[in-house]
Amino acid sequence: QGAAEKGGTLIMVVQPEPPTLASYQSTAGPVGQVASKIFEGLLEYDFNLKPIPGLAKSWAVSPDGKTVTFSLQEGVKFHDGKPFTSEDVKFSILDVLKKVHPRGVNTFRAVTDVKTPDPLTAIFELSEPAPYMLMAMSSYESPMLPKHVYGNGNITNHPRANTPVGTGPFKFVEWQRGQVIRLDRNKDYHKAGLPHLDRIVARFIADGGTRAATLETGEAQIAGFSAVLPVDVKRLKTLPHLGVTSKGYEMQSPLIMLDFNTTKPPFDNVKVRQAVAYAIDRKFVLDNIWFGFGRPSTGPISSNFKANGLYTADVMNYDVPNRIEIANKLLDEAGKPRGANGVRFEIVHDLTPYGDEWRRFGEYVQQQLGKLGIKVTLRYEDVPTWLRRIYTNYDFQLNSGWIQTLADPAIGVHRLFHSNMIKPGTVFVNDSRWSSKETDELMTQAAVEVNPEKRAALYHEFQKKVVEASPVAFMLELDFTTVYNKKLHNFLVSPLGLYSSFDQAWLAK
Amino acid sequence: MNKAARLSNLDPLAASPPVEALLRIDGLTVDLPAQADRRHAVQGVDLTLSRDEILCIVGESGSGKSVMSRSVLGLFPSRHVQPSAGRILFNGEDLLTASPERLRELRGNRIAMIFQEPMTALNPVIKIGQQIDEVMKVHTQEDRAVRRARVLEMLTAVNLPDPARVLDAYPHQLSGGQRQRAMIAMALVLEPDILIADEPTTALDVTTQAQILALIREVQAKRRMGVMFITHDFGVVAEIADRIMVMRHGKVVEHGLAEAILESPKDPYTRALLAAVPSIVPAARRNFDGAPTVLRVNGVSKIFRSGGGLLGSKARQVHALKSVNFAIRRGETLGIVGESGSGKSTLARCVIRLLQADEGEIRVDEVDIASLSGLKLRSMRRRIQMVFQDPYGSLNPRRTVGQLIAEGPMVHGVGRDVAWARMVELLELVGLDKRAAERFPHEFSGGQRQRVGLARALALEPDILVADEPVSALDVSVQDQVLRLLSDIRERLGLTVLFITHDLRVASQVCDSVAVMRYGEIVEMGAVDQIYSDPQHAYTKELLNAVPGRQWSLGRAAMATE
Amino acid sequence: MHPGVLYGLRRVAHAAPTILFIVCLNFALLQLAPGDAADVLAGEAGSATPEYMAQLRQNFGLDQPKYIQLLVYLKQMLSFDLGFSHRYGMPVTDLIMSRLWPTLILMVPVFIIAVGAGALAGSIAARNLNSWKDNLISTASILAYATPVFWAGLMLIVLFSVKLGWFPVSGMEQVTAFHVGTARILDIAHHLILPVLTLTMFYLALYARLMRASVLEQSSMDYVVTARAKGLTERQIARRHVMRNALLPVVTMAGVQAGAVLGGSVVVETVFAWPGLGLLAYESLFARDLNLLLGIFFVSACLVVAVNLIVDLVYSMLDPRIELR
Amino acid sequence: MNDMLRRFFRHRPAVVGLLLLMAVLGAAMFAPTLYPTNPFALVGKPFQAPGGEYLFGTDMLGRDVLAGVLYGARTTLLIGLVATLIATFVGVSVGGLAGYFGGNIDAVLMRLTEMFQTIPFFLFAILLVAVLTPTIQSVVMAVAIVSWPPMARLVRGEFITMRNREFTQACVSMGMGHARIIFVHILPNTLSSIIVTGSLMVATAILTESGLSFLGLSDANTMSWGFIIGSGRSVLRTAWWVCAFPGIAIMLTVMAINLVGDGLNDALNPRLRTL
Ligand SMILES: Nc1ncnc2c1ncn2[C@@H]1O[C@H](COP(=O)(O)OP(=O)(O)OP(=O)(O)O)[C@@H](O)[C@H]1O
Ligand SMILES: Nc1ncnc2c1ncn2[C@@H]1O[C@H](COP(=O)(O)OP(=O)(O)OP(=O)(O)O)[C@@H](O)[C@H]1O
Ligand SMILES: [Mg+2]
Ligand SMILES: [Mg+2]
Ligand code: NI
Repeated sequence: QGAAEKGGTLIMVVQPEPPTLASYQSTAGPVGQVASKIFEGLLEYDFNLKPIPGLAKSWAVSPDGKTVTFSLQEGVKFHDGKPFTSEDVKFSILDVLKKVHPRGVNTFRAVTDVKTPDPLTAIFELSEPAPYMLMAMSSYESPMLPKHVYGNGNITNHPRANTPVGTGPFKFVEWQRGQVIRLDRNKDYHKAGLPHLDRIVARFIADGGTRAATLETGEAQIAGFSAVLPVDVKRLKTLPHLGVTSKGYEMQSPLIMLDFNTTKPPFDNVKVRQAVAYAIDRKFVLDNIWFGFGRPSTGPISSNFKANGLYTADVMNYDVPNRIEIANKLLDEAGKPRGANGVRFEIVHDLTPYGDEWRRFGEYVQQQLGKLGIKVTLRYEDVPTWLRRIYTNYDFQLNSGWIQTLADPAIGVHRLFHSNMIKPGTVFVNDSRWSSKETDELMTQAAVEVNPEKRAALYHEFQKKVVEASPVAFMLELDFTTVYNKKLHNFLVSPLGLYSSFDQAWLAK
Repeated sequence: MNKAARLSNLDPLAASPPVEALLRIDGLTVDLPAQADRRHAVQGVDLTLSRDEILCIVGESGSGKSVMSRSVLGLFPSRHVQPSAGRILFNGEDLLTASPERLRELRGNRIAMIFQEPMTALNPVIKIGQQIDEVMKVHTQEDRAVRRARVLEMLTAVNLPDPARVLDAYPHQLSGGQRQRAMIAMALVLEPDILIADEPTTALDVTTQAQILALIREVQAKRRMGVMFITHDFGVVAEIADRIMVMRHGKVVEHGLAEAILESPKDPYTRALLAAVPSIVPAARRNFDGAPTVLRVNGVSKIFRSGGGLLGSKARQVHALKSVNFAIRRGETLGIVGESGSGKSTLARCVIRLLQADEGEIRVDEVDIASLSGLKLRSMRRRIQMVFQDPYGSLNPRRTVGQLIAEGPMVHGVGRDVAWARMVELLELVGLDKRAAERFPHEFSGGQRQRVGLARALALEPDILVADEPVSALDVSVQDQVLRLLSDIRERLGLTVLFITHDLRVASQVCDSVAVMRYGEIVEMGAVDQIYSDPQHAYTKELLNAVPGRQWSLGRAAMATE
Repeated sequence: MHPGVLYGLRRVAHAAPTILFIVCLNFALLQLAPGDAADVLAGEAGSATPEYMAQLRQNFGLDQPKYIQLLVYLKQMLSFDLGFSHRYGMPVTDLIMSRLWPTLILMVPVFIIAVGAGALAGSIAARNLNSWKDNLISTASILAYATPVFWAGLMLIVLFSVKLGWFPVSGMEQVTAFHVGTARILDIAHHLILPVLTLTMFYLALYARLMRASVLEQSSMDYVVTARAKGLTERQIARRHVMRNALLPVVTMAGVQAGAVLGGSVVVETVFAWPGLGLLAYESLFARDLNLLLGIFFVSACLVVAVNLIVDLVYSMLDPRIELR
Repeated sequence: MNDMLRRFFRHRPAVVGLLLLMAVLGAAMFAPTLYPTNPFALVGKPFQAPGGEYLFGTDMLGRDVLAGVLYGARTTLLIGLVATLIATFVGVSVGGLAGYFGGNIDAVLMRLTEMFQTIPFFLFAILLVAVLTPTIQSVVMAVAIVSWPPMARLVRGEFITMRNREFTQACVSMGMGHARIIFVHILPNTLSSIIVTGSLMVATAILTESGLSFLGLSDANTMSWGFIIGSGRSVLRTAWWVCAFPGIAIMLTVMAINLVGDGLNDALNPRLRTL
């Protein structure tokens, strides 16, 4: 790699344009990609998903797990020159994240108070142990905000929401709507000699083909979160000046699945659900729709969690060669015989409205289920309509969905399967409305279990049960891809990938 | 060419040495495209035109007058209409073989032209002054100021009021007569040797027409031009012609000095044409004393308003009818005469209630039709029928003649068979073959179409017939046929007729009494012979005096009675 | 007061109900669409709690009855306040203004070139009827018209940006450079070429065809014969007489189209990542950003009214028979 | 009539257009015979280049592009025709009533038309399709709703002219009812301009549909050209043929319709006969 070179402007394609820069109240991906350069969190993470120092130089968890003490870095200043103190931590956690952050409300549920004995110490007091909390202290999940700025006025509608002030390596300069956000180097950054880059520009390009072309011509140097469509990635990969990686998404672990409405026929019948799970050839979907960027998935927990032992492959296997045969048999058993025209029953299949791949996926599902005698009509609506239908009205039969299972199953997975997560009007929670005492119990225990082995065992059991009952059919573990120009170095320093601060990234001249 | 004319020493070909002829056409033949109904627009035409004379060219519509005259300037109507034989010699130079550049040099400069329709012949979006100036701009090197002075001078010369204003006016801001004067100014601005005027007064009303004719004569005399004047109106011919050439089917049928042809036409066609020209002396008067009044119009007024919006732009008003009164007795024919825009059509439309009068009453057999509506109105309508002016526009081009005629009765509840039978009768009555029922209007000539319109009106067996300029779009000979037919039917069916026209000759032949309109008012009304022989109102006098060729007409009438 | 000014005022007064109608119609239509801005924000965030969503709805005023929402909006509109975009977290007016310039920068040249060059091409074709020039222009314009715009855009990018590298792939300016002054203008012009080309092809074809027909029609008018009889050359006749009259229908058409054109072109903006109003409207629709969408419809309706006014003025200049009433 | 046909067939481009259009119609008619399975069927290996086993190649899922193009002809023509019919019906009704009756009816209807014309055309279509969810019906509706105002204006103009023609006044003076005058006398006379405008409207409808599809707003269950382009757009650089063939199909069809429209214009408009 050689020595880091100073200076240069990094152009980063961000898709879509972030609606806001208030990352303390929106977890939308594009917001995080930009805001993580401006705000910092108390902790960062290494590739083993272990916390490492961030704004906190050290931390300690009491044996009962109910007190967490953070010691803050010295000499950290906000972009406006004011010092960063434990008061800001308290404000950020209690007044902002716990109240308005979509996930923070859950993450910090157990936090009853934050004590600030001195400006460099923040002590979190918890009502019960929260092992997952330490996994959610990154700048993306839990940004630290200046109290003197965001403490005045209504936080949900704050005037500085789109002109953010943080402690990060880059300062917000301007946002030309529809075009770019410009961030300039923070000269007073607390890590000496960093950042290397002079400037980061986030560009917004609506068309996928055009995004690929900007990387191809060198107009932009990096595009993550599959902003470059899989098909183009396959092509760009072969170009000498571009690199492609799937690293840096270890804390997202997106899963693709088919959600059944388990409360209504025909999918209230486990055999019908299993038949569908059998019918889909995951390899075909992976190769032809997502162009090989991922793996067939086996269950609710991503194989990314092999590292900390939570994942198991020892579950019911739907990927068998005689899949159609088995599926037909299951449907016969379920009492769904073929009619005169070879059709067993008709369903409507809703498609996730987030892009072309999902339409192709739907079309494929339609064809595969057709082989089973299930006549599928596709329904493709816009995002708000679809969200309403699926998560508020539950007016669907089969839905293609995806979810980021995030840094810990307790944060990312429980919400899909726990019966207390059947919450009409709340998006990306348990839409199949599957509820089972057994798995509820397993999840509740695992959430507070501090012993890693025991926790793993609970989750292994959970995976077996869920895969067999198949409230959703697990399809793929998706790999997000980052396409980057090989002149760009050192941008990938943590599992947060593009959600990290880029303080060490540098561009070769 | 007529043998008698050739022998006569009046023949210019024989009498005048060729040098004196400004223009000489030898055996000009112009071909028509293959699918046309005849092969040549113009066939073997010879003529000469010398300085100081006005040559009038007459003939029926489509006889090739326009094509022939435009050939002189090389202005053929389309790529498919081209000369195939003959020469056109201008001062000895053959224009047919002249280069386009040479032709352009002559056009507007040595040979100028005035067209019939003064509105469309001027470019609507360019100022009059500029359009005249353009002629000088292309043909001379004069500078702006000189040209401008010259344009002003010309506008003054053609008697345009306030020439400075006209200079900067657009065509639509001038009246028809003023536009035609502007055209004349444009044609004369470079003092051409030859002026070709293609029906320059047809679109104008009589008084304006008379002024324009006087103007052309005056200028012609002053500048010693040769004028080729095309018209189908013998009144006009009598007024200005030195020599006359009669055309038919693209050929010259007769050619000679004006008096000779007007007094003693040789060719049968010329004779027929002249015979068809209606006399200005009223026909014998019929008596209607004691007949009941069928139509009574009392104090009818109509104002047209236009413009005027939400935020009060100035609304414009035209007082088209001002308290008009008249009554017609059964069997009588009342003529309404007056120049263009005097309110004649408005009156007709009020009478048949296509327009609602603002004030006054219109009584048919003492029933006020203004008070009727719905079914009553619709059944009243059949009692008053109208024959429209335009034989092209008043027949739906997509319906057969049979449908057009039979439809009226059927709308009023007559059965299909009965209506059809009546239609066949009517076709016979108006002198059309019964096979005509299957054909569409465009397959008929103008006169035939006007007959169809008449048959359609009669199909409803009306008591009153309103005829709004039913013959003004027709050729004299065709006009004559239709007028004869009309009076014949009027007699036979005992119709009461309201006959609207601006042609005083026609009115004199058709009407029992006439009303003279001006600015929406009836200025004088009375028996036709009385009005024509002893007009009281100044306007009536003016109108009668303006009829072109009046003296000639009177002379003819006198001769006829001798 | 000057009659032109009065006329303008009257036209504006005339337009007010139209604009109100458009706002109400779109408001009503959007009510038919399921889902609201809170759903979208939550969806984008990837997660949300019911409390959070309720809070959002309250903030956005979405908890109010529909008619109150409409009344509130209309009231704001009367004071020329287009409200607040919740998704973008800024006033709609600012947002629209920041996107209006790119739209105008793109659309005004397109329009001028399309009308100008279209009229020229059309009259050349008409004057050389059935010659190779006419055939070429007619064929090319029918092909250009028939080619879907997005397709043409994609092809141009592949050819000129990717293969030849002559033009930038997308965007309005080279953002890294943060050029100022002339450098910026040149830079924007460089970026402008492909999108303008793409859109112009389509519109130019339209105007070329219209102009050709119009010139042909005018050429058969009597005043052309008069001009010929004056001794003008064909070229002079075409330039001085026919052109002005033939332009009239073209101007009318331009007036009708200007509105749609000023709304931006969603498709071209998508393909070229042009930060225009069309794309903004498109995004705001799918984000159920009601205020923003209504604001855009409002602004483009105002633009249409303004353009129509200008077109009418131009028309009355070209055609003296028209009086402004 | 014969005269009209003769004039039409004399016009060589129009004949070429007609032949092309017949070919498209043929494709639409014979698609089910040629491809009895549906066009969404995954028939072969994905991304096969054209000219091999499949004449137009296969797309990313292994669907036969040729089958898609043939079936797409049906949808595309259907959308074009139905939308045009609706728009024509609405436009003729509104324009006809306004032009015939004039006065307040005219004022109200024309204001309404004006209002619809003030709305940005394509954006409004997007709004409608998004609101009504992208199905064939809603695309048809959207295209129809944005297309009727020009037709209404045209028909109004024609009706005003016809209304002032003497033959209409003759009808009134004979005591005919409004319905008879409108349907028997005026409408047939305006038919030729309606047909010409309508034929060009079909072309616009097809382009609009393809634009909507490009943005992903097409019916997911129906094969159309716009749909194939929309889906092939993301693989444009690797599998050009997926976009190319339906793109060419749109181009040729729109061109054909325009040529036929021009031919009709010449044939139905006697004024232009000499040109
Ligand atoms: N552009 C043209 N194409 C084909 N035939 C034409 C054209 N112009 C005129 N003709 C034909 O040429 C013949 C002579 O026409 P011309 O216009 O000279 O008649 P005219 O005597 O001037 O008639 P009018 O009194 O009606 O003006 C007619 O048969 C006419 O149909
Ligand atoms: N619909 C209308 N709206 C406004 N003004 C009209 C209308 N119809 C006629 N006028 C005006 O009313 C006046 C009388 O017109 P009218 O048509 O009755 O005259 P006319 O005597 O029949 O003339 P012509 O001999 O030219 O047919 C004219 O000044 C005309 O401009
Ligand atoms: Mg003539
Ligand atoms: Mg009249
Ligand atoms: Ni033609």
